[in-house]
Amino acid sequence: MKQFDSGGVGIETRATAPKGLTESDLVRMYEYMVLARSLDERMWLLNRAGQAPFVISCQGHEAAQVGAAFSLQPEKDVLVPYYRDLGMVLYFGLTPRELMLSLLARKGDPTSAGRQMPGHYGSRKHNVITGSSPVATQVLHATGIALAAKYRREDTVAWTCVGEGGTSQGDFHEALNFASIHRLPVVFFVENNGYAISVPQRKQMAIENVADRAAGYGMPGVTVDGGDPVAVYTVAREAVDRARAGGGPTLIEAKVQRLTAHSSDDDDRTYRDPEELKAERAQDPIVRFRAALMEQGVLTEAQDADIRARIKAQIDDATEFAEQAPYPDPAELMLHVYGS
Amino acid sequence: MKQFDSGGVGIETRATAPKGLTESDLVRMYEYMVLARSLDERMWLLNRAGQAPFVISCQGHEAAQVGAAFSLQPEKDVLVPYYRDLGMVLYFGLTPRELMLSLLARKGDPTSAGRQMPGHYGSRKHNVITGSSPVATQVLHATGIALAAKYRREDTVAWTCVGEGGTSQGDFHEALNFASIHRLPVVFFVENNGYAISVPQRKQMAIENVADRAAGYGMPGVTVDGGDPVAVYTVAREAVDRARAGGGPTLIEAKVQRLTAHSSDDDDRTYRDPEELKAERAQDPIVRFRAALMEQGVLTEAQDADIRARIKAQIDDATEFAEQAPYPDPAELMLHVYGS
Amino acid sequence: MATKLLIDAIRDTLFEEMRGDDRIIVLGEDVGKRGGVFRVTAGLIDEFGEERVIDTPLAESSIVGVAIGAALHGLLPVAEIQFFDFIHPAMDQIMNEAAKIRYRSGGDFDCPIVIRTPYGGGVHGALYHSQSLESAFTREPGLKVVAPVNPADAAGLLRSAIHDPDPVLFLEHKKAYRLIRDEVPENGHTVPIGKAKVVKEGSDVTIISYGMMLYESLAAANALEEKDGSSVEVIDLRTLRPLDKETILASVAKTGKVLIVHEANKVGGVGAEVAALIAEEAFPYLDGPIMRVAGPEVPAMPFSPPLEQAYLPNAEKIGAALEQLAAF
Amino acid sequence: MATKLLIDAIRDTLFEEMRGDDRIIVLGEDVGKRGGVFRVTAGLIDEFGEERVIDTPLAESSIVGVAIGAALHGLLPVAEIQFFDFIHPAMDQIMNEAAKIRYRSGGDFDCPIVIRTPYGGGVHGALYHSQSLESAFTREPGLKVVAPVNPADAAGLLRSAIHDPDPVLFLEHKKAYRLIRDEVPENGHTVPIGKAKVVKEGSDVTIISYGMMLYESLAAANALEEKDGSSVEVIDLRTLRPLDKETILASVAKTGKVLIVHEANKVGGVGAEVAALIAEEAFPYLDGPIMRVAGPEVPAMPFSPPLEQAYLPNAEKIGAALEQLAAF
Ligand SMILES: Cc1ncc(C[n+]2csc(CCOP(=O)(O)OP(=O)(O)O)c2C)c(N)n1
Ligand SMILES: Cc1ncc(C[n+]2csc(CCOP(=O)(O)OP(=O)(O)O)c2C)c(N)n1
Ligand SMILES: [Mg+2]
Ligand SMILES: [Mg+2]
Repeated sequence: MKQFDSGGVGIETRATAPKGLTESDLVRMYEYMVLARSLDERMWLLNRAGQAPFVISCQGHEAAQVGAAFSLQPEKDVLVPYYRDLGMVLYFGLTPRELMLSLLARKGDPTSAGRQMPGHYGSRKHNVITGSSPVATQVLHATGIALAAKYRREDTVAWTCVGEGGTSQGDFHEALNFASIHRLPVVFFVENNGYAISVPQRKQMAIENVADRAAGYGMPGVTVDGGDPVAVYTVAREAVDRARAGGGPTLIEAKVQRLTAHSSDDDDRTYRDPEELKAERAQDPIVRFRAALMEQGVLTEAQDADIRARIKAQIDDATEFAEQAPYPDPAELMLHVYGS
Repeated sequence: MKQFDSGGVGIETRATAPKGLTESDLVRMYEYMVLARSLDERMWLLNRAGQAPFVISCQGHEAAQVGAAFSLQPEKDVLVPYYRDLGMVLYFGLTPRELMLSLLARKGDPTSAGRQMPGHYGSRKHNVITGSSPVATQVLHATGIALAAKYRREDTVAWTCVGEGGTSQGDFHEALNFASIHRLPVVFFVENNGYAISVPQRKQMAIENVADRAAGYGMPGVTVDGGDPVAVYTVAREAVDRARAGGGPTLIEAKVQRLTAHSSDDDDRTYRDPEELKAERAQDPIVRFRAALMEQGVLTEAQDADIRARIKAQIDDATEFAEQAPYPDPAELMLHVYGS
Repeated sequence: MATKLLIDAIRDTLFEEMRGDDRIIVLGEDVGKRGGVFRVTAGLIDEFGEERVIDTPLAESSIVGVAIGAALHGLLPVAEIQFFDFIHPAMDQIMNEAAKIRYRSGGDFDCPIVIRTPYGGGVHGALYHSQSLESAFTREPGLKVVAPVNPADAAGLLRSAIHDPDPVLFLEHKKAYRLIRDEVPENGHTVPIGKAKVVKEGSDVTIISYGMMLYESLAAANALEEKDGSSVEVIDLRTLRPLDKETILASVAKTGKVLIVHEANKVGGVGAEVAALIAEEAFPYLDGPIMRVAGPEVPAMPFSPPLEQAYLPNAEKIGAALEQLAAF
Repeated sequence: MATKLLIDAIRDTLFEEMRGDDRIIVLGEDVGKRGGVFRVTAGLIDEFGEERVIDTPLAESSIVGVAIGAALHGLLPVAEIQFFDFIHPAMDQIMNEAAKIRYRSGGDFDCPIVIRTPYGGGVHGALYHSQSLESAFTREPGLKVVAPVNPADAAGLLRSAIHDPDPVLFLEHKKAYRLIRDEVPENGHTVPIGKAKVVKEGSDVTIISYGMMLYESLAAANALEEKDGSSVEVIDLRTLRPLDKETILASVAKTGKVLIVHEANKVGGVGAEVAALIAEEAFPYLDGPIMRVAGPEVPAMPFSPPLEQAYLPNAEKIGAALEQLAAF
């Protein structure tokens, strides 16, 4: 165990493997986190170079996402993500090449055929459900998926993610209520980064923890340090196990940091104190987890360098692949409006 | 104090006057309850006689409504009711004549000029806000009214009512959240009769008390016996005082009974056990309050007979008045679409 | 062939299809023991149980949103919105989700849901239980919208809708439920989505209508024919999106005169698109203005009987328009 | 007269009106310190404070619902919906509440709110940041809908909208914000709701448009005039409900030929009603079909540049339609 110092507040990042995780799983977790971060950073570079009109980031959310993803079984569970969930969709099998095709809106983009902005993940093959931009609509879809899974006597858990801002929407309320009435196998995962674009949490709700809403629906609610992938894994695993066992839904809130502006269209200097951002950066979950893994002897500098080199190569390949891909043919515009 | 026996469950109905209420207020409360009930019963008679196409009832909710109404100051507070709130709107000043005009959709109906179904109360003069049929939209209006009142430094409290069924709507969630963030002077009053038409509470939510949702918004929540007007008055008065003092919103849930079918269009025999209805009838709030008042010596048989005679005369008058009123002229159809 | 009321044709079809395919579930407010406020789903819960016939909380966005999710996971949900007037809270789920799932995923996902809902007035339903909002939906690519009023069409179109791979809004005129009775073929007959029906052939003028106004149109057509021997063709659109261009344009080519009739407000109604289509694609055949008889420009139908009557188009108003048109 | 960008004309008008009337408040997502994602409300919070410039939670139904309540209690709220695409969750509050409050109360209550929202595409906004949903609203009696694209019109119509006693949906084309610059009169000038503007007079054919397509229409008109000397009249509707019948019909009476152009999907678009109106009330003047150039029948505008381009109507497509029309 390591005490991580983030400006006075002692935050713990565990690197010991809990139920169901081996030490090599911890390293895999770390790899997914670095992959997500590195891919995201490359996307910003492409954006700043004028090649990608839009990027929306996972930076600061990686530990929460990857910790959560490890509690799921991508071959049978269903992920209903939101736009920051790069870390989760990578774990579910979307490849850097596929994601770069999506970023650059090229032909063959499996998430939307170049129709949606980047960050609108979806892939039937990978059990990742197509998403839209209006926030929080997806939580109802996850609920419906869980309803169908339960009805079909499947062993499936539906996992859905939403920002704390999205919890203000009526759909969030309706989904939790419906899921709890029917004790559905669904987990609601709130990635609370304290902002909805520029609106700070205190203007979004009069409570400190979104998870406190769970009681009002008759389901368990947990708030977890979203900078600690193992802590997130632990509560996620408990929720997933409960859902699979017929125990119904859980609301999990992971406290995370948004380390970038809201998106490449945003400039957060008008509304975010640079000091605050600095403090958030000091809690970078990747730095934290890396330090913890090293402290525990689970990861060495050499291994880390190796991982990063492999990931860099993968991302270089993906970038090149996507840059060389053609745009969709204009005639594709009219396809897939109706199925019959 | 009297222990009221309702088939085994001991329910208390107080007839001693708490803060701000005199004994004659208690009698006035009783009068409003009887007036609401009697008017409602007459409306059903007119419906069964084919004169009124639609009735929706307050029966079983009277104690909750009148108890709550007494905590308000109709000359400056604003009522944003729902369709069962006959008891509340009478207290705010809508007269039996006006309400009969509305029931029979006659010219001069002040609530809607004959345009809406009965039960869609509204009167600027009486500080009762116009309502629609879609449930729970009004809770947002009350929130907005409270926002304006606070902004204008008024001493006004907005009071809004909704059924427990309506609390499933997204608008309910959004309203409570907004009101709490801004600590607005608004009270959310849930009249929980256990049914949304035919859907029992257990199919509407996985919790027992709607008031338990308050914590998720950072506001106080209270569940009260809605069959006891004094109990309701007491918690209502506390909430209203807090709102007026700048302490923000409160969620109050009054447990009430629906003693009729959902409306005159409904037949509840398909979904409601006659035994259950019998048990509910045994808790008739008017019977309870009458017994308590008599026990306490606040009301005598003679007084009661007198009250009922006066009310009957008032309702006879209102019925006759409305029956003799003409229908609106067809040309009125095109009025009041736009104001300019 | 059995003769059935519209409501029974719909209910029977639900029973038959649910028996044949256990992917079909029904969800909505009061659809269980109450059998729906109009009793369209009466008895379903007894045969199919609470898992397939779900009384939902009072929240339309969740009814549609959950249906979408269930469809994404292999079911064929038939959602009920208790009154068309109350569909607005579900607008986002219908327009931004259901209608766009196929397109936004490049065909990777689809959304085979049916949303059934009673619409229309003339039953003292007042402003919020009488609305005809179909044109709010027919503007949306990705959605299909049907409004059969004849029992056989309703049965056939409901069957098509349930098995259609796209979201279908299925509109049921509430006044027609227990008023319109007709023969309904057995054995799972279907009516294709997207096909109008010429319910009465004629050569002088075409009336295009749907819903209860079809019957007012027929009455007006017959009255005119009796009066002056004019020959009036009457078309029941049945499907409001996609419009059956072929049938519409063929009729206009034949008669050269068009009257469109619906109960919904006139401005921006389905009739606007029908008129625009004709004005664009059949102009050379037109012998007179394209007229519309429709609801007046007030927010909805009032409660008071004289106001409700004043709102509703009827055979008389249609007849007057026909005569005006004949004068061209 | 100062020359201003559309976005500045709107912002300046908000400042001016808020200074003059403290009943005006602004509420919406990110309207405070962020000044809105497009910066339309930038600086307002500094001058007017958090009580008058309210950053709301991310919930559109509450934005409109709270605005309605505030209006019912004496304020003049200007609500912002961050993108038109995200207005659907507020549909019920807009359609069943705001638009019907006056009517349902027999005139006892009114609802003087403005709902501002950026719409339209061509900015890589993809399916959910490019929508043109105006016809979902123009069908609703009780609502007013304006879509000025010229800075002076925007300032004048915003002023009218804020002081209008009815709910007004105020549409701002997001591509025009920093593209369209023009002179804006000072001193609180207003433009009346319900009046179209003939932006270019002509005698052979009428183009009726609004929003960014107005400029494509003008370009096409000028190109045709240069090419063959045709004289094209171009009308900017500015207000989409109520339509300015007078201006529309007068122009058709003059030219006899009509092309309607908008970015929104064609079927059931605003153009359908304009066409239907003309086909009904100006038929004797028509010398050719009423044509429409509009967005294709796909759910919305895709992200990928070639697909976005393929979606958007432009001067070339408009020119082709003009030539087709000229051939009649
Ligand atoms: C219904 C809707 N309204 C507005 C927006 C615009 N918008 C996109 S993201 C966002 C903020 C989301 O905040 P949060 O849910 O906390 O997620 P975060 O971006 O912080 O991860 C907003 C307002 C939207 N996408 N959908
Ligand atoms: C948005 C909406 N959906 C459906 C309805 C139809 N409806 C009217 S009342 C009602 C039940 C309301 O139950 P509850 O809120 O508990 O109030 P109660 O009638 O029990 O007092 C329903 C479903 C409606 N009016 N509005
Ligand atoms: Mg956030
Ligand atoms: Mg109830």
